[in-house]
Amino acid sequence: MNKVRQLDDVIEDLKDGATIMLGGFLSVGTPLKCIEKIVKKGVKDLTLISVVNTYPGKYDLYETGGFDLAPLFANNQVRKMITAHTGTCAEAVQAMKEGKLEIEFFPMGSWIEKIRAGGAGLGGVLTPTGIGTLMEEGKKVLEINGKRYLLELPLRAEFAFINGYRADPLGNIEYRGIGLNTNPTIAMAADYTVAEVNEIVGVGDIDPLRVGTPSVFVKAVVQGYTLAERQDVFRDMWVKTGRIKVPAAAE
Amino acid sequence: MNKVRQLDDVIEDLKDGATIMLGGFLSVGTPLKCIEKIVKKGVKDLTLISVVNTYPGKYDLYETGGFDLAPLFANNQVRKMITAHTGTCAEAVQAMKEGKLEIEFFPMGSWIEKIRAGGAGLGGVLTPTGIGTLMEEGKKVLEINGKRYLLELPLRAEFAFINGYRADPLGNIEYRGIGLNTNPTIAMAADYTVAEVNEIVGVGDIDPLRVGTPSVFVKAVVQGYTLAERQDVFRDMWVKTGRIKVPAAAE
Amino acid sequence: MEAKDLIARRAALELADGEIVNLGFGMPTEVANHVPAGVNVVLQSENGCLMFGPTPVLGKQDADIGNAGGQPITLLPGASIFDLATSFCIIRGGHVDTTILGALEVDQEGSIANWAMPVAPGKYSPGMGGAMDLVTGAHKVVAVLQHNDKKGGSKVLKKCSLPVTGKGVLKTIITEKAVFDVTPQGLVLKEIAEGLTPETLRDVTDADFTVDPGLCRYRLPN
Amino acid sequence: MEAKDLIARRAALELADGEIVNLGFGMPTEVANHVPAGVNVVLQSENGCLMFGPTPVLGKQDADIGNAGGQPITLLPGASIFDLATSFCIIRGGHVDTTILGALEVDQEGSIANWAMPVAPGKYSPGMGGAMDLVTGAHKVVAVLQHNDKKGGSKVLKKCSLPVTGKGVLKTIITEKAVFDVTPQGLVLKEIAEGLTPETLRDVTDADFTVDPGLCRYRLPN
Repeated sequence: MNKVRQLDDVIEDLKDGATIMLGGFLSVGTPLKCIEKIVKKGVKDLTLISVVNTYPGKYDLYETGGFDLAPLFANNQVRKMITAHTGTCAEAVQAMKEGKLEIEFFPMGSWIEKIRAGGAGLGGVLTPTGIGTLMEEGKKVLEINGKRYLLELPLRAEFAFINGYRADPLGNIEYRGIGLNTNPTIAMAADYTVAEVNEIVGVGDIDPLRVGTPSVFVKAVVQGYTLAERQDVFRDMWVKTGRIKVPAAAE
Repeated sequence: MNKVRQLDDVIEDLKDGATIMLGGFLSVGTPLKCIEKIVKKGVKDLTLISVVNTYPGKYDLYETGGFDLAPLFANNQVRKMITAHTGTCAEAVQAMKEGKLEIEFFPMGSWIEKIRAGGAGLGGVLTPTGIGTLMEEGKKVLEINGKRYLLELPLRAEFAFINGYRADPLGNIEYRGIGLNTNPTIAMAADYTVAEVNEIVGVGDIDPLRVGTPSVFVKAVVQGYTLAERQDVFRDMWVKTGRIKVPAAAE
Repeated sequence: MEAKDLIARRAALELADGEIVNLGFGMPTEVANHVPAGVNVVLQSENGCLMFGPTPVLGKQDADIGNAGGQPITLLPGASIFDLATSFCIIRGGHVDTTILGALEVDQEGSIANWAMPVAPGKYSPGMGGAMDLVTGAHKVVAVLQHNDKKGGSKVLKKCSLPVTGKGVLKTIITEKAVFDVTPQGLVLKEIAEGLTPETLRDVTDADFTVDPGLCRYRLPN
Repeated sequence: MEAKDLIARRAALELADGEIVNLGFGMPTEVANHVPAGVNVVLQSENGCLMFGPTPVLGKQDADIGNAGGQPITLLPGASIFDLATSFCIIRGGHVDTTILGALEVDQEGSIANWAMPVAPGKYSPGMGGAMDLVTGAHKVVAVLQHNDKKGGSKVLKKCSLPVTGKGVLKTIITEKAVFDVTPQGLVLKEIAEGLTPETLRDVTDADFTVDPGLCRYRLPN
């Protein structure tokens, strides 16, 4: 079974109104090519599930302008976002104000457990996080041995777009560095999981213990930026957004 | 902070009536040296939490006789076991019959989620597994969107004994092969987690992404069999218990 | 051919190319040896791997590579290793296509009993291992068992007498005498062994069943 | 010295050798630069690592090594990387010793508000990120904030006016004017800045507080 597909073909299947999950955390471990194509296709009314919003800094990577998640909001493609944080995206905050965008917040640890539960076939998890806060609203509270917990229900999506380092054609995914973050959990919780990777290698080239997401969770493998290209993008982005100082002698 | 300790000193702290978790699955990934010392110390009335019982075959590794978990039952050291399967241990089944041993069964997927919840600070998880069976007895059943789930509560222990491949003195643990199994989950869910490893290496010698259990979960690192010694034990054990055929020419 | 061998061979026909498959211990383990050519399935071992291969020859075993029965195994190219929690995310999460499980009893409601034999009042052995999760999560659950016990009693029952592993979870029941589909209307006899008729089968079967219009001879792989 | 700088320096004294520490963004991030010599703490970044080090110099950055603020970071020897689910097992599971969090408001019941500013009726930004889990799971929660807003209003309140991140979760409150312990009996003033007395502090503080018998001058690391 060869799961390698052309990204254009995959995005063709994505329709207005879809619920999608995106792996990554402020662009680290984020499937940038997938997002670029979703932006270019212009699909609307998305429910977007991402742990945080866009990278906090202006950078122009996509030909549409912008970087990371920001263009999805600039283009009004998102109707609802399910996240732990949206403050990095001025476009999203503006859309909230105008009533064009609904944001549903979950504490980060609850957010990831909801998705894990969705992938794991669990009916929900009980968490002490959020007790005594607005998070209690509309949720079941259970008391166990005198301690109160919120019931957080599972979360799934039609599509998950994850980012990895290497993939084989069977769909085994190896991760790299802190790019791991939300990707292995999200990979489990969608009807159709698409893995964007730096490199597609042969079956057997990934050490079984280095497989972070087993093939069973992945439906399509697409070629993303090569590692060298991705390093160039991030170097340029971090320098231009002031995150890495260029030594005076080099300016 | 140097967490490397002598195994004898660690086991000194283990008292009658303790609740302990053991990593591993039918001897693969099992902390054999730790068990040997627990057997020799003869500590009694243990509550033992292990995903399954002993390796299904007679083999004499410990000087006390026996292999894997069997001697703990042969010596009547266990008062209660919390597991998914005990059929491999004739000594345990006999002790059950005689009323000396209580066994609490959980489906394997629920067993591991209970321990994960214990380590993760969750109040419990809802699982469809066991609905319509004896597993419902004494448990809360919740109906969510028309589907029934069992509430499984968290499980923790005073001591966890896990098995790894390599450790650094900070307590970072790298696993090897399918020896992974229950170890990383168990490592999170005890007050005092002891990691038995094949090799103790320097700080920085383990690739950060190869760390299967971060140092934060581990209190003590002890030297187990070296990898070469462990390979010899398993080769001998699998041959003597008939799991690997010795070619006719070699007999 | 022995009953167990017949059953393992017949069960192999339940597997389709590309499926993720979890085989229980005993007879189900044998099924892997009879999968027809051209059908490639991905085998899961619930202790933490996908795509395992045959038992290694002496010298190729590894102390850290064993299956959920404590046996040394090999890993095929494309294999993956994961912890037990992830393994049961695969199972409970609905990512296993087919599981084949041995049974002590099955019944016409599609229930299966395979974990609890009484050893003392209210006490059972051996335990369910991963079976309760498998019957909950796998898309297709196939039970394999000998049709009758040593005294001739039917193990295909109106209602399981032992504690069940799962209620109404079976899709297919395979014995050496027959293959039944489990439907909302009850058991439907799909295949029958040489030398038996639906009538003579009823004599050795406690469960009620109807006969499929397309009833055929017990099939075996070539 | 600027208020923010004072606060970051004072907060560094809250960290003990060997602790697992999670620092929030803004002022708390600065705390790492002021940890006294001989105190070695293990820093967690909640997006998935332990033992990270300083920002890399140009050429040493890596596209896959960033912190929860999107900044490039380095990893120290002994670092570990894990997925977000594991990262919050560490946090919620009680494995973080101390967290230092910026606050919009704190109150005398030990509550902290730092996630929700109204952008429209019933709508808030920026979101709690990992803060609600941190205040739930960390053994010691320290809030850092400027004592007063730009108009001089107290941010150390009788009762938070904004939606809280956690109710009664604070152990210590550090402003540029004072350090309070949160006790079951309310706030206890432990340290006070140069030029202030408990009486003049009350003039700029909405919250009630008692004065510790051992009240001392606002401390800073050497």
